[in-house]
Amino acid sequence: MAGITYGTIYAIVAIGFNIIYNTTGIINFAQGEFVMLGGMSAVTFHQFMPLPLAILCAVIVTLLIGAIIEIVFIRWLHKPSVLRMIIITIGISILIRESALHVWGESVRALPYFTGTSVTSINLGGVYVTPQVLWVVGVSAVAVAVLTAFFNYTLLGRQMRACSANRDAARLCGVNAGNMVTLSFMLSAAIGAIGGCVVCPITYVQYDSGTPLAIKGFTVAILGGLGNSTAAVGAGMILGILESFSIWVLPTAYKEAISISILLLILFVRPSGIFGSSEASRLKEF
Amino acid sequence: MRKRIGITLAAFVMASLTAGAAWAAEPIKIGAILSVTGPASFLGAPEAKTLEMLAEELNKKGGVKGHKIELIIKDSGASPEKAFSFAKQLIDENKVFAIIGPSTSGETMKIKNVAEEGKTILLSCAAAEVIVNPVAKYVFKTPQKDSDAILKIFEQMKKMKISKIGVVSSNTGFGQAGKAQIEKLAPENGIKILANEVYDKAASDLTAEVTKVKAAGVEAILNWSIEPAQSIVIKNARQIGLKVPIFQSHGFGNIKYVEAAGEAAEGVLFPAGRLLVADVLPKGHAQKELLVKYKKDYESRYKEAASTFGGHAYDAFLILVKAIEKAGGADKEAVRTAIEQLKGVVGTGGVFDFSAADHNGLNIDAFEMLTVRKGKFAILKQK
Amino acid sequence: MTLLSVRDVSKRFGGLQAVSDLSFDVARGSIKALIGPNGAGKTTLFNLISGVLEPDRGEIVFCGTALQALSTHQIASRGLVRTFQHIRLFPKMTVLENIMVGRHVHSGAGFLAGMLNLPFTWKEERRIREKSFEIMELLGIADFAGTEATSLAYGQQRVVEIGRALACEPKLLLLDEPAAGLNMRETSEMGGLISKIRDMGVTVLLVEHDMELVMKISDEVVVLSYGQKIAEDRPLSIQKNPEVIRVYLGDDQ
Amino acid sequence: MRARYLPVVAFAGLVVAIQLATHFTDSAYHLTQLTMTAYYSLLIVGLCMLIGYAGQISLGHAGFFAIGGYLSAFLTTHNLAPHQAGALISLLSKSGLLVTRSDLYGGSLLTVHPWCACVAAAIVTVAIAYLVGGPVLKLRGHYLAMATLGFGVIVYRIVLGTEFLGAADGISDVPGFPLLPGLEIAGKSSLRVPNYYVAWGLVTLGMVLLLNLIHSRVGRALVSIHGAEDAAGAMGIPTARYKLNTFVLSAVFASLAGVLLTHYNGGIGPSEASVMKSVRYVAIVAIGGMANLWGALSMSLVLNYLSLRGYLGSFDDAVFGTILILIMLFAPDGLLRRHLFSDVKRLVTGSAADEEAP
Repeated sequence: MAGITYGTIYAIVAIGFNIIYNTTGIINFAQGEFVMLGGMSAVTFHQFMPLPLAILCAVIVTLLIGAIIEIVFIRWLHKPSVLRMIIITIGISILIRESALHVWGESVRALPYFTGTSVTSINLGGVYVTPQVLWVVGVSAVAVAVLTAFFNYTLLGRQMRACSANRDAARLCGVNAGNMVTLSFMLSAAIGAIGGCVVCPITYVQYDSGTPLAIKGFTVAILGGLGNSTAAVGAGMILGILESFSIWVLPTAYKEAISISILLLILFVRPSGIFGSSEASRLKEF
Repeated sequence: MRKRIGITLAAFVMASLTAGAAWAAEPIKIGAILSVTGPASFLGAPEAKTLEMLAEELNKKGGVKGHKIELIIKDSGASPEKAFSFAKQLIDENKVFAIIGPSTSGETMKIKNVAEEGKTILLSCAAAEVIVNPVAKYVFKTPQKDSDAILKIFEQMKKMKISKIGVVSSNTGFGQAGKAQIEKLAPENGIKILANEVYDKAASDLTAEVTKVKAAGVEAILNWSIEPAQSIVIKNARQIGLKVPIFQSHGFGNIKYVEAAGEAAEGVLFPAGRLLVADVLPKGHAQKELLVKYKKDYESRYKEAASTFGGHAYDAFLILVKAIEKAGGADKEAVRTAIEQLKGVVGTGGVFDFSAADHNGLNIDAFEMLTVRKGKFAILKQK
Repeated sequence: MTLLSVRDVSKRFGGLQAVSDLSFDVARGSIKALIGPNGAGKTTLFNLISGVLEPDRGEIVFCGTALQALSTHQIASRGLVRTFQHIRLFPKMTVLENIMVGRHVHSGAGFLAGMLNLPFTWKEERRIREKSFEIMELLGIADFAGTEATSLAYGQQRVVEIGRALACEPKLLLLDEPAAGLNMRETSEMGGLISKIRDMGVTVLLVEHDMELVMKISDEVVVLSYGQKIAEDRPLSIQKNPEVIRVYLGDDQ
Repeated sequence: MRARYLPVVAFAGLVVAIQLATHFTDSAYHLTQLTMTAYYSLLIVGLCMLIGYAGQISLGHAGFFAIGGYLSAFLTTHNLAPHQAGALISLLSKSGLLVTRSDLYGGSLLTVHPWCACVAAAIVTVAIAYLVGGPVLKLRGHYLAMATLGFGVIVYRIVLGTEFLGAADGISDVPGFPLLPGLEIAGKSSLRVPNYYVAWGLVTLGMVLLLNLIHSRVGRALVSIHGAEDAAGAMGIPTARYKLNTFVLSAVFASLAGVLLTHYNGGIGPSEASVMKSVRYVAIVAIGGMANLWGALSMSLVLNYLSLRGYLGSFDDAVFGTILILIMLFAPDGLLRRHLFSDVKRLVTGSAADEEAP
């Protein structure tokens, strides 16, 4: 069950990667920080307001931070090199993390369970599951469904896809490509924040919990084929479950090393992902 | 956080100003190397806050033997290489009288030699027993011994007729030192270890580990860790329906861990110093007055719960001041000898009785068996 | 005597048959030109010969060795060197340095020798430098030795690129549209240069669109259309070949 | 020809000048941090070679530093005395590869000789670098960055999770490194000045080697690969092998830095393998101007020194993050770029140039 919880959150981070990658070709190494920011600010808001409102505020705050990042750091760069973008987004990730440390301090925080308490559990066919896991899976499924609908059935979503397919052509058709990039940062920040809110009762959140998530999320994004978000969901589950089973064979301490080894292996053998063929990886879904 | 940096900077400025000025009584410089940030910040942050509070308080009262205390806090971020650099800096450059810290065993072990070579008193706030066993001339530590905590737990287990346990420990120095001690002491005390799991200190879900322990058919879980991950063990164990008693180490002594585990923490048993239950200690207990005062001062100043970790720094500071008083002045050798002669010093961790062979000074009585009742620490009532 | 022999080579990209069952030989000491309308497969063929691409079928034999299993740098070190249609000089390097890179296959100092700067290393370095100056003198670009190569005028960059290739002392030089982007005067100078290179004993295989240049300097011409060879002959005969005229007048010009 | 050694001489002069200055102002304690800085600089100039000249980013070099440091630390502290009866150990012992020394408390230890440990660390590093570098360097862009980062994380996780490597506490009580009779690399205050010279002497040596390399046939080939890889291949340069060799070379620099600093500090902990360290090293190379050894070296000197002195306090990582962003946004060629002068001229004449390497 832990595998599914983690798989979901990895998938969410991977989808965040994909949204930005598809519109800009940038891998945003600060993706994990959005999850942290979502969780942290939700905990803070929850001190003043009821839970649903706190989560909403947290998502909005993170979304705005996503927009600010794009406008301040990315927008005005003219065709930056890959190396430069990698370093800039890593810098942003460090900056967000350190700011969080100085704003929220070093302590571990958590939201209360949405339903029940930490000891409540539901028996699902012999397996004991905390209801929060259902929240995680449910909310994430809804988020993915809404995103898919957005990209397929709304004008804005189609414009964003047009941008990802061919930026110059889209611009000729009157699409403001710059705004689309901002929007993609906002979307991926928002989905990260939602993920952060739903998992933090289970996993807790701390100023430095974003970076490992970014690495796992990237692994999943690669596993599913960069840019392919539907595959990312499946890949997320695979990684999450593999990880939780790995500890039966190897010491827990090596758990992360295992998922990274999987990443390296895939990069070496099939950089287009296990679900993608090398030609299909050129096709971009949202 | 910002304020602390301010104070550190101020300390630097003062250091440079006072270097030339001739004051009536030279201030005593005390260095502190603490993991204020980084993976061990849950230790270092309260320690740094405690030291600042104590130094300010003491200086207001006129210092010790006419000397003001000048505190130089360095944030090592739990990096041994920084701890090494700072220890060198404090000893060679700032010429500090003594060093309090570091917060972690790993860092302490790296600078043990530096302190020995620089003939500077080191009062570590880290728990591992190797720090003072074997004894190094200038190195002391204030946290209680792991082995005493374990013996206290085994004592309790015997009372509860528990003999088959599952041990889970974190992969840090604290966790592994505890694990080694448990493995060593268990047979002597008639305890069988049926499952022995190690988890990552940064883990956030340990269902698989506790499932393994459950499968082994244990009568109790002994969870040895000082990191936040320990509350996850408790939570996950209850979630999978494992209802046996859970014993924790003295590293559980932070109310945040109870909050993190939520309801699952109810009834958890652990040995700890008495700071956590200061308010409910019987009147007239030797430590009561000091503990209540520290708790009140700390909580009103920093608006957060006091933890036993801050208490380790409190004791280090206290011991140093007592030893300076006893030695009659700031002479390193005299004070070092004075620490070894300190007896019956009441601190947050217990009553310290130092000797040339014991640089920790605490025994099994430093621990009280505690439990969690209604989300709060409480003294375990013996039936 | 045959230096390079292309035998039944085919290459397919997805649904496009870029080169099909192509065969021709290049005789030692000759200038051979490949012409054909756009999309005829000339550049693909160049990439196949220089090892950038691998043929689906067929054989490419150079000096008795099959090339298709070799990588680009191995092919180059056997004496088959190319230039690029879009000039590929090394940025942030001077003209001299660019040409010195060309001497790579004729020197041997590795990482260790380079770091230790042993006597033999700097002697070798001096020889590389001398040889490079020799080539620059030959091509009349010695004045620009210290200039950053990519800052030169286009025509001069072409010359530098050929100079860099010559520094490899190739047996066969592949020139990919050497006159592209050059004006009339430069084109005719380029023609002279290519003939001079042949006279130095270097065999030349070139792809070129400028017919005047091709007809003036080539010993033999191969005409490609849709990946297939439609003619191979002396320039004068090619000009009269009805098939070639049809291809060019009908499809291209 | 010899112009490249002029800065080396000037640099050596600076090293001496700093020592003399600390001597006469009675502030020799600065030398401790400067010595530590020197070892980090060794890693950084090696990394500069990889990033700046071969054009390959590595976000995992702290991993190589840790491999060197941990291997040497483990071999020189692990007591082999209980296994003395074993055939292998006694053979090693007889061949002089082992050394007996007494620990802090008077006990006797039988461990591997530091020199052998150092050689072993170098050999293992070369092997790992070849194994990892082979497939990793076939990747480009994001994939390359992520793969090297992944390698770093794996090393970090292994040292953090392995009991005989001390888990979170690392390895302590590492003996000094006996360089010459009477001179060892160790943190003892009495050896402060010689250690300072040894460390910076090694950096100077490293610089001379790398400068030679840059100005050699190999260096030229590397720059050409960075500039136009296809053309370099067409000139007969084995591009993949050259990139791999540079990767291994920089890994060896990192590993040796790890070995020596571990002996100087008397121990090593997992923080040396953390991703943040790797990022920090890349940041320093970037600030120095990527393909600029002197730039990287001087930035390493300044930033590592400030960090090790604790001047950056709790903002240590934040400062590095900020610098990284600012440099990449406003001066992607680094602060100390090679063509600083001409850039200033271009700024004055007002022609904006926004060129980027692909």
